[in-house]
Amino acid sequence: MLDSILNAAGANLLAPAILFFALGALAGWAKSDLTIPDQAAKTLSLYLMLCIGFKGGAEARASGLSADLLATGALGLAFSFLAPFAAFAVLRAMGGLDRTTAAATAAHYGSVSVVTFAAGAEFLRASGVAFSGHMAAVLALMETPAILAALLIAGSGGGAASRTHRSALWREVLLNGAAVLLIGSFFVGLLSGAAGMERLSGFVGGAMFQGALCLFLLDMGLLAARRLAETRALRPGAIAFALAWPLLSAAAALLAARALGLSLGDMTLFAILAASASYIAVPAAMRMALPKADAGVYIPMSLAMTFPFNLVVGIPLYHGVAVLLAR
Amino acid sequence: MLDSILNAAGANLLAPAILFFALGALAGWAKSDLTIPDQAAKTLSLYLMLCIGFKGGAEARASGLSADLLATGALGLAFSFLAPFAAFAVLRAMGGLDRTTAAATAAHYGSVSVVTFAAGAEFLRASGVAFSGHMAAVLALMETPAILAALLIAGSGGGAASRTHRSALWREVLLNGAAVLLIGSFFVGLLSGAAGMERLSGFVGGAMFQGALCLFLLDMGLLAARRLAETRALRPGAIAFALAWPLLSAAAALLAARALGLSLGDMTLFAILAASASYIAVPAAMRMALPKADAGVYIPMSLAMTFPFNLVVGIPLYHGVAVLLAR
Amino acid sequence: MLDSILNAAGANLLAPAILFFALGALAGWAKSDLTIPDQAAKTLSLYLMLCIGFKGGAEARASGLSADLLATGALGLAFSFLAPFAAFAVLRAMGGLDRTTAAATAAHYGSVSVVTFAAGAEFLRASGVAFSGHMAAVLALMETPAILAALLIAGSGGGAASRTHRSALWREVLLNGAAVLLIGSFFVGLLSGAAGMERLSGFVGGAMFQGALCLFLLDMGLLAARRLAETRALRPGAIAFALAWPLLSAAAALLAARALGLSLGDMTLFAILAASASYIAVPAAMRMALPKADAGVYIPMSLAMTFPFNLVVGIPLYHGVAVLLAR
Amino acid sequence: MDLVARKKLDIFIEGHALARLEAELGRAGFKGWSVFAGIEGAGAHGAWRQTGIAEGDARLVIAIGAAEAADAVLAWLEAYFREYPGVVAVSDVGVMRGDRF
Amino acid sequence: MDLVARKKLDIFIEGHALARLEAELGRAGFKGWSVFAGIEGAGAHGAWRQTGIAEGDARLVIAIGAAEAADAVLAWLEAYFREYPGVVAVSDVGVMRGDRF
Amino acid sequence: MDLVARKKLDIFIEGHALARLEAELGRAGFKGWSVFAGIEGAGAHGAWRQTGIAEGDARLVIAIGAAEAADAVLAWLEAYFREYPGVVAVSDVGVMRGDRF
Ligand SMILES: Nc1ncnc2c1ncn2[C@@H]1O[C@H](COP(=O)(O)O)[C@@H](O)[C@H]1O
Ligand SMILES: Nc1ncnc2c1ncn2[C@@H]1O[C@H](COP(=O)(O)O)[C@@H](O)[C@H]1O
Ligand SMILES: Nc1ncnc2c1ncn2[C@@H]1O[C@H](COP(=O)(O)O)[C@@H](O)[C@H]1O
Ligand code: NA
Ligand code: NA
Ligand code: NA
Repeated sequence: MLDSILNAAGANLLAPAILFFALGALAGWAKSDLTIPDQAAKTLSLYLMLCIGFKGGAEARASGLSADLLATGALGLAFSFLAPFAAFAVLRAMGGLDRTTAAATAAHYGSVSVVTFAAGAEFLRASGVAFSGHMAAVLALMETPAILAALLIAGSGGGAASRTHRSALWREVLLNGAAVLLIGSFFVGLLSGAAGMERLSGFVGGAMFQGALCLFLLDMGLLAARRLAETRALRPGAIAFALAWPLLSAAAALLAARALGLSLGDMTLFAILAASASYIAVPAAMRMALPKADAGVYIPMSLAMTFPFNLVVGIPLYHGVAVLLAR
Repeated sequence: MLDSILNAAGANLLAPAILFFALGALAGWAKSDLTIPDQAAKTLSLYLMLCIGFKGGAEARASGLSADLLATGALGLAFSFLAPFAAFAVLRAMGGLDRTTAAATAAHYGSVSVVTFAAGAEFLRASGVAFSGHMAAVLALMETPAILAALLIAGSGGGAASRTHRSALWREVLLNGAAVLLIGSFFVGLLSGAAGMERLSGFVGGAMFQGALCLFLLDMGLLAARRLAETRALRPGAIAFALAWPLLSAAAALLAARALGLSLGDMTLFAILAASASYIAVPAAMRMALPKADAGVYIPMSLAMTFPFNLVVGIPLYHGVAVLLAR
Repeated sequence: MLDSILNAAGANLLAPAILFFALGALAGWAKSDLTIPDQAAKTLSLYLMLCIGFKGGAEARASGLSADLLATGALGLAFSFLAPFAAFAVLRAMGGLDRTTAAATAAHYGSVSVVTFAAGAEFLRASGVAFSGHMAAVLALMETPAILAALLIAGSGGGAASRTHRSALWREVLLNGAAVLLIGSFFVGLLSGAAGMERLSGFVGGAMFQGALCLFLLDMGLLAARRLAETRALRPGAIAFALAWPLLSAAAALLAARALGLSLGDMTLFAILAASASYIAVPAAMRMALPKADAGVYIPMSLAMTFPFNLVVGIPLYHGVAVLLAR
Repeated sequence: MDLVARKKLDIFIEGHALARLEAELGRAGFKGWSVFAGIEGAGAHGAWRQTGIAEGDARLVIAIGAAEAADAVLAWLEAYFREYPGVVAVSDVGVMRGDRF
Repeated sequence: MDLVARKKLDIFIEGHALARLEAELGRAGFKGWSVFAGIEGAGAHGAWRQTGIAEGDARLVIAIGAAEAADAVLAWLEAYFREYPGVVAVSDVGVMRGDRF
Repeated sequence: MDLVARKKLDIFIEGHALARLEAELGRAGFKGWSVFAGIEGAGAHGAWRQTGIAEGDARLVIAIGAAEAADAVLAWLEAYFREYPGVVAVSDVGVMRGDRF
């Protein structure tokens, strides 16, 4: 058992996607001028979201939208909304972050990372572990509530946007492109079902999806290394949080998922979602909603520390624990 | 018979490409910040043209360049050149558009839409109806004559570009990128034939083409909804024209195609070409040739009304009528 | 024998990739407004490098990293470093180029062209001739030494960057994106081996790679034609060099490769590398290192003359000679 | 060539505020403006660079108009910049067809 | 630092006219210029936005040169703008190495 | 609106020198700048156009700051331009919150 977990962890390290992330990180660290054109990176991330949503919808159609989805969706919503309160309390207790920056950071950790999810799903696929299509919908549901939580936490204090500039905020929060594309593609998959999947399977899955993930992770590696280098020294507390919170959050998620009776694959994915932190939708919302929060804190934490940690250590670890729990 | 037509129309509505168009339209209407990077959208449209041209050429090579192509090509040229005169007369008769704007609008309706053609071809493929590869060449031939017609119609009146600025115009009209890529790829397909097709079939067709079409239609949906929202109220006449002209034009095309003895698939595609309106090549030419024409009229008409109408209603409808006629 | 060589040369001319290059050249020559968005072109070139590196690494893993790689790699390094001295001597002897421009031009011809290599590899694949995966590593090794040679040649004379601006130069030279991505992907392929290849084969090879090559060559054709048109008259000497040097260089490479006992496919690829000239990495380095060198000389030579010459004439020719030598 | 004196505003602002700024420009009396995308920059709120995914969405808005229109927009910007990153520079330019500004 | 006074033109123009404008700049005596792509804007001819397929191809041409060269280009632009959308703003700048402009 | 007088530099420079220029701007006392990507241009070193692969990487750096800061950067640029292509134009602008420049 332990053997097979360690084997999977080792195989994960040698998966092309992880190696391309490492390549990017190395190149970024060495200050190579390698860069992925920004529109290409944006398009890749849209493509990944479209694929994840569509495949999820088509698979949910195939296996029927069960009570499971409702239960897991509700759990995900609760996690995304409540986690920021806990994260905020911890961040403030550790000291070093002002109220607004702590609230904004907490929002990142309540929300989720699409690419961490994708890497986790590929890990499961490579390990031959099944998971439900509707986990893509859970992913989409968990994007946004954390932002609302952070707004509540920050209140109308110093850091929040004043009334006049709030009008556009709700649209940004509720209709941000990532959430719309994920949920929308899920419904497209649901509606077009097996016939749609037959037409698109070579586009949304297989080598093309894998390859796009590699290219995107190459870019993420570059970005993470550059972000880390540009960062004015982060306090040790922030670093500790970025590495310890995923463990705590995944542990809580695994227990909750176990209590709900989720399958092994779904348990793992839910833990991955809980452990992951946003670096696209939430930063955009925070620039608008909490402009006084320090992006020099939350971006390096989520992008340059938590993201690689989950990718390399977290995914196989959470799965290993899920295997033990699921017995 | 009617049953199978209605079934195909229903299936069309649930095809992923159509659903992604709807998703884009919805997101655009709700003012989501979802956007496809513009260079990605341009690249997608180049890719679609390359595929359509290449596949057409390779298939034409396989089945031999017949008299059919000559006849259909001549018919297409005639349609594209003559339709603007009719459209102009109708637009002027309905009132509300100045001479120059009416001429520019007429050019759009004489020319064709590559993506409507692609969606039509996918519809036929899904319905198991054969069509000729050389219809891609007909598509390319129909891009440009309508522009020349509009220049004749507008004459040297108030709206046309003055002599000094006309030098560059002919190049734009005759060598616009879309036409060059379509015709060029057709010849590449023709010359490289089966050997070339064997190498490229997974690139120009199959899931990859379908997926690119989905992504592009997502963008078209966003664009159409945003265009519609930005539009200063269009006169009812313009709206009526945008929805009724495709029906008239498709009807005329079906009768002509029937008279020429085209196959069922070719009849349908020819009707789709006649019914479709340009929104890439012609607007670019009009900005140069008829700068005083109001782009706030012709863009929303072709992009936000005629395009979705053909996509959702027109394609299955024209095919249904073609089936009846072909009996 | 000769027959089959001529057949392969003929087939090469009708390969889609070559035809798309011709299409681009024609469109560029006719001043069509067809353009590939620049970020798309950059992304395509990154994709091609990733594929070449990865496939090379995975194949090298499959066949074992042999002494062959060491020998061929050493030969490649030597060629890339020494060729510029010879090229410089010839260019100066022919007259017409100042010292700095001659040095910069020599660097281009010592270095290599990734896309010429890709086209050569596709040519071999289509002809059913095997070659070693590690030739991709040789390609990567040959990118950079020529730049160092040119810096030595130019010395601290008038054209070279002054001390203050040199700090950034070494990074640019040693860590240029192309070399990092090629070598990095080679190692990713090497480490992830057969398991990685199984996941990515449909992404790094097959129709998708072919299609990307077509699109990229379309752009190269456009670029070459436009470059040629924008060029102030090149001296006949420069033109002669651009067409004769590849022949000389390929001949020397074939003899050296034969002496080393390389396989037929590897001999051909090595000759192609020697004959090819850089148009991405080296120009970027020269803008920085030898700013007084005339880019209006070296860019048209490598991009608009040597590149098409190798693509259309060189590849089948070098292979033909390799076949004769290998008997 | 008779040129008319107008004010030119170079406004550096984040993308999320663009729609609101444009509405404000219209209200203030500007009859036109143009928007450009930056690729990197630095300021009181730190440095940014447009790489990879959508982190940097800095915009340069160039708006040419009458002095009064410029004043109105500057007042709006003053309040806006109290909360959000950004900078504006005002300069004097000459334009043809002054009635169009 | 001794700076020489020159004129700077900021020309907003559609992409299709770029080649002709550049030819004109050369004829008028400009020794250099730079071109940038806009992403959205508004003016007398309505608003536009560069989204999706190639609808917006607005360009900003910045050209720095002598006053006489600027005058010549302004005359050309005056005629051009009678037919086509676009705007130009002239301002005073100082440059080093004045002989290069 | 009380505006404070500052200098605005429009610097056209190749991409490879960007990092060094930015370091110089910081040293000279500029507290901010913005960078834009050009798509084509011409100058004493010939014409260029950003097409296809990465040939053109011209940048426009806009930096607003105090006159002394501008002088320091101009001195650096003078030496730099002796070796490399590029151009700088200096103009007068007014800014709000003058202490931020
Ligand atoms: N002095 C300046 N010159 C030019 N651009 C500036 C300047 N200061 C700030 N900016 C731009 O405005 C953005 C926001 O400025 P700030 O609020 O100072 O961080 C920066 O990221 C720059 O892109
Ligand atoms: N006042 C202005 N300030 C800045 N840019 C402008 C202005 N007026 C027009 N433009 C730009 O020039 C384009 C054409 O202008 P127009 O001919 O007025 O429609 C617009 O779409 C804007 O991009
Ligand atoms: N007079 C000018 N006005 C605007 N931009 C210029 C001017 N001269 C040069 N440039 C820009 O600076 C780059 C390098 O200039 P140069 O060193 O003169 O070749 C050119 O390619 C242009 O993009
Ligand atoms: Na989370
Ligand atoms: Na039509
Ligand atoms: Na070489």
